[in-house]
Amino acid sequence: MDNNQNSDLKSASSSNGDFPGQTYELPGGGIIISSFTDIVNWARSNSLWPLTFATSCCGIEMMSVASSKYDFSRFGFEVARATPRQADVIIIAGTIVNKMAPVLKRLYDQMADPKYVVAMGACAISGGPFFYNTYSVVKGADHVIPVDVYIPGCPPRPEALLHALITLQQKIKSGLTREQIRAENLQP
Amino acid sequence: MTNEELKQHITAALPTAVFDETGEWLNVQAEAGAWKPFVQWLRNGPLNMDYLFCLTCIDWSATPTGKNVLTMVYHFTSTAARHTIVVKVKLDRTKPEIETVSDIWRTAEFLEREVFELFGVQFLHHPDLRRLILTDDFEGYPLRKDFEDPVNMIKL
Amino acid sequence: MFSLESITDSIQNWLYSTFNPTMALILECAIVMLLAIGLFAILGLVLVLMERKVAARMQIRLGPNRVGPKGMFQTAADTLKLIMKEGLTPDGADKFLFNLAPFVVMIAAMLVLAPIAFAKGFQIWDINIGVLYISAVSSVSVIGILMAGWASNNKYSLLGAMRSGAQIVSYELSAGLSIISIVVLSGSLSISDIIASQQTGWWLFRGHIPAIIAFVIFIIAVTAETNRAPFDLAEAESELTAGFHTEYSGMKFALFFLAEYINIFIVCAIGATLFLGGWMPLHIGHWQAFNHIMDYIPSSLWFLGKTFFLIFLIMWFRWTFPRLRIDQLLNLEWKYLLPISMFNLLLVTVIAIMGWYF
Amino acid sequence: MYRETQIINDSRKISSNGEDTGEGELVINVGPQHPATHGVLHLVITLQGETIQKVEPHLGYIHRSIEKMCESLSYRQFIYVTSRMDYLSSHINNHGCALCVEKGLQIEVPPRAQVIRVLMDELTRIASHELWWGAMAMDLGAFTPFFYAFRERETINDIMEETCGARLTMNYMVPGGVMYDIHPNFQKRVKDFIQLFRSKIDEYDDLVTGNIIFQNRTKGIGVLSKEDAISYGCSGPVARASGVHCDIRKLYPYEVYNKVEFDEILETAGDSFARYLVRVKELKQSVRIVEQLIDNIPDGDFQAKTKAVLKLPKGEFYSIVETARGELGVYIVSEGATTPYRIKFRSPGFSNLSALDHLSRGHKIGDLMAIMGTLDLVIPDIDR
Repeated sequence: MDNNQNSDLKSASSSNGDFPGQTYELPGGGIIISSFTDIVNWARSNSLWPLTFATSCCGIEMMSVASSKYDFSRFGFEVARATPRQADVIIIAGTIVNKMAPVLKRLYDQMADPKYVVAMGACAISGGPFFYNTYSVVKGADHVIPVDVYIPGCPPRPEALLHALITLQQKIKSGLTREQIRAENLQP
Repeated sequence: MTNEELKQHITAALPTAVFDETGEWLNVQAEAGAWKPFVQWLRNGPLNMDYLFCLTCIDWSATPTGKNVLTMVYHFTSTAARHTIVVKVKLDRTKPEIETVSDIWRTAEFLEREVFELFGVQFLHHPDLRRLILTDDFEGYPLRKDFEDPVNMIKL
Repeated sequence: MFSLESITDSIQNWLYSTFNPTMALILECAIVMLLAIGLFAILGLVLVLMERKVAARMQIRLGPNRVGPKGMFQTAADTLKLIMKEGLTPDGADKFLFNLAPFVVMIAAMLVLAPIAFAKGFQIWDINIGVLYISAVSSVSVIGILMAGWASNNKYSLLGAMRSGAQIVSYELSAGLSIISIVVLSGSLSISDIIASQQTGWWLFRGHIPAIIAFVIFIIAVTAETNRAPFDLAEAESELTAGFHTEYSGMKFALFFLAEYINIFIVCAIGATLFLGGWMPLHIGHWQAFNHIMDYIPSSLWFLGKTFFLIFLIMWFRWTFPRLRIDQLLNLEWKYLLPISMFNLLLVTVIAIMGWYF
Repeated sequence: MYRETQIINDSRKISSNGEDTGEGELVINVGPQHPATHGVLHLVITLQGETIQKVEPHLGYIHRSIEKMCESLSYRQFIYVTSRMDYLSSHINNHGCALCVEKGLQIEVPPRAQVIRVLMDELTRIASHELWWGAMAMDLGAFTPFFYAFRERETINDIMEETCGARLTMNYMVPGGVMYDIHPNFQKRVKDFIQLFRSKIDEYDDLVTGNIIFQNRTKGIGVLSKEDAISYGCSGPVARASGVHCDIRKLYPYEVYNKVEFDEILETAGDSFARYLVRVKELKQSVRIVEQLIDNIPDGDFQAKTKAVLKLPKGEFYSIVETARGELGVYIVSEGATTPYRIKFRSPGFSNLSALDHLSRGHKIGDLMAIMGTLDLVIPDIDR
């Protein structure tokens, strides 16, 4: 990988380096993407199987994305697996409450690597309309599990969820999801 | 039946009942003492109140008058005769206790568990008075006015 | 008629001429194994994509069309992702059985491939008890499913495995009986003889009423045997999350996923061979000109066309019918399909003896 | 500032008292994350082989403390939290709250707003029954009806989006009327939808209702007698399937329901198929109501004049509306301040769920899915 390849990758990672939460300092340079991981990233991004996990109203918008009008099966997502073992991406559609947080954490642990998380809706980002004066709502799903893509909206439009999934695909292809950065051992 | 007839029937069964007709339906003030026979009479008596559609509790401690009062509110209606009454029972806030009605109306079983959890009202002879909604290790009764949870509750 | 026999014979002669016999035999087996695995890989990709496109067509949506031209590489991406995924083994699971189960199911699917005639003269192993071999080996896969259900130490998979055990064992009866009715008509167990006996017309048309009854029972029983809706109680999505393969992930799940589709191809191939004359072109009795035209279409196309038509039929069932309950499923087999297929067998033998078929 | 550590490290400690009890008995968790629960309902089921001995629901996995929160929201703000409670009949929930506030302040809602409100309620009811119909068929294993149901639902969503601005949680009802007037081509689009929808209902009948497997899976399953329905406090289609007269639009008609002519669907069998039939026939009734109203929407203003800050007088007010799931009661106790002193939402799903254990005893797991499908549970509506 010659140098300019690194530079635009570094610029690529710094451009959307606005990871929510703690940013990860890359020791000495960008990410080394060899051709094999390219193919694997292409495969992983094009076959993201969501877990059927919807807690409240955003779940209905997720269903309408699965239906014929917005149809995320065009991108190959429609194989929604009910067990966390075979799912790749967990779309947190709805509010996470204190009683549900350990369940969500256990589901996340049960999922096989590489796994990604999409926080859909204002409730999953920050507790949404239930931020003030609620004793039982977790104010944002990233208190429980690391999140890759956030979708604002209450509930977000189906196009917003499609846009988020495409963003997740690009992140996987460019190797910038939290999972990939933590997993790949980065040579300088 | 009009309110008048309801009032006569109820005073016949519960002489100590206090009535209040300001709201939409006839409000009946009863005590926790003679509660069970009164409720059984409501169900099997001439009023035939077979549909308990709302059972809840109000904590009056934030108001100047009701310093130590927790009121149980029961909304009854009869599907046959279509009349509705609201029965209120004042409970002492430090040790709220009342007989359960879940053996007469099966819907009360879940409603009473919810009130037990959120207000701390003890329902005597309830089949299984356990937590239904909150997490197992939740301390305090959240819907009481004096409930404080500095960790979770972000004040507006 | 254009036949692949010439190619296979020339390869065989070349092998035996250049190597000593044992070495040639080993090489031959290696070639056949490579061809079989290659067939499975391609079949897996094609059938999964076909299922998703057929499902999309019936559900008024588009189906995968973004990965590669018109979605062709979708299943390639899925398989590569599944290979690269972490294969979890739950700590409470019985490690040995847990890891063995997918391979047992896969091997059972591969074994049944041997006697099937893909084209004229293109058969791996033409044994004279082909049909008996098929029905015997096809019941091995239920052992793999029970192993998976038991080993993954999960209540859902145990329930799923028990259900699928009861289901497959009972549906093999009516499947076997409907196969026997064709064997009675054609008089021989070996696949090539059955196909040869359909020279003047397929058994479905020549055997008129009993053959049609046998065909319908065969399709129902075979849909149940491969755990496909409306009998998919083993991995009932809404009841048992994912049935017996709840705990499997990564490559092990890919094997189960692939084995299910290979099983569909295999049972449809058997159905096409027995009832629709395998690679035999459509001949109608004594219309020489018509038969001659039909012969120009290569025999492998005939075989694949019939098999994929039956596969489409089975996929059609999945997206139209709701699921049966476990006791309704077993009632259907023991109280309805079994008596009918037994009576049908009687009918077929009478017709075979009296010679009332075309 | 947050008990993060407590949550992360005790992820093992989930209140699962799922240990096996008697001999031969199997206790399984139809857990918080399950395709058939359509949300986060946690059922602990005790099984003897495949037949169910006991079903014990554990709630609270989506308890967002709405009643505590509403005590600090003003009378205009708390209405829109309710559309997050039963998100499939969000219009009707907001309508119930607006009615209660109007009853407190004795506001007279102009006739045009009344008709628009009833139109929106009935369209939401159709959309909610659509989604229920698709999800129910999917629970029983038929995947295709789900997509046909969503085709109609999307048309209604487009109509709603054009007028109210949102697809699912339309914050359109205001104490005193509706937020703004209907969109100019609202009437035309609703009429086109009615045209299209009439032919579609017959298509639904022969796709699912007429299907012999579906009938075998639902007939005689989960029978609820009339006395039990009343005693369990069931309301809406669940109670009407057992012959209980409980349609609030008929018993205590609000807005223009007394001027509209439609009939209350009643079945007597009380099993899952009866509950299914009640909802499918209700679709036709809702279409009839919309048809009668769409052509004669009276003109006039769409919102009554109300003060900026609403203060309900001291006392208690109770209003009942008929949502797609049953009877929603909004009970406001006010002390004369700008925020309510106490609010109680009588949720239909909560009482319908209490009958689940009684209904599913002795049935198989497959039947439990059929029963839960016909109860049409929306879990945030149960947990509040």
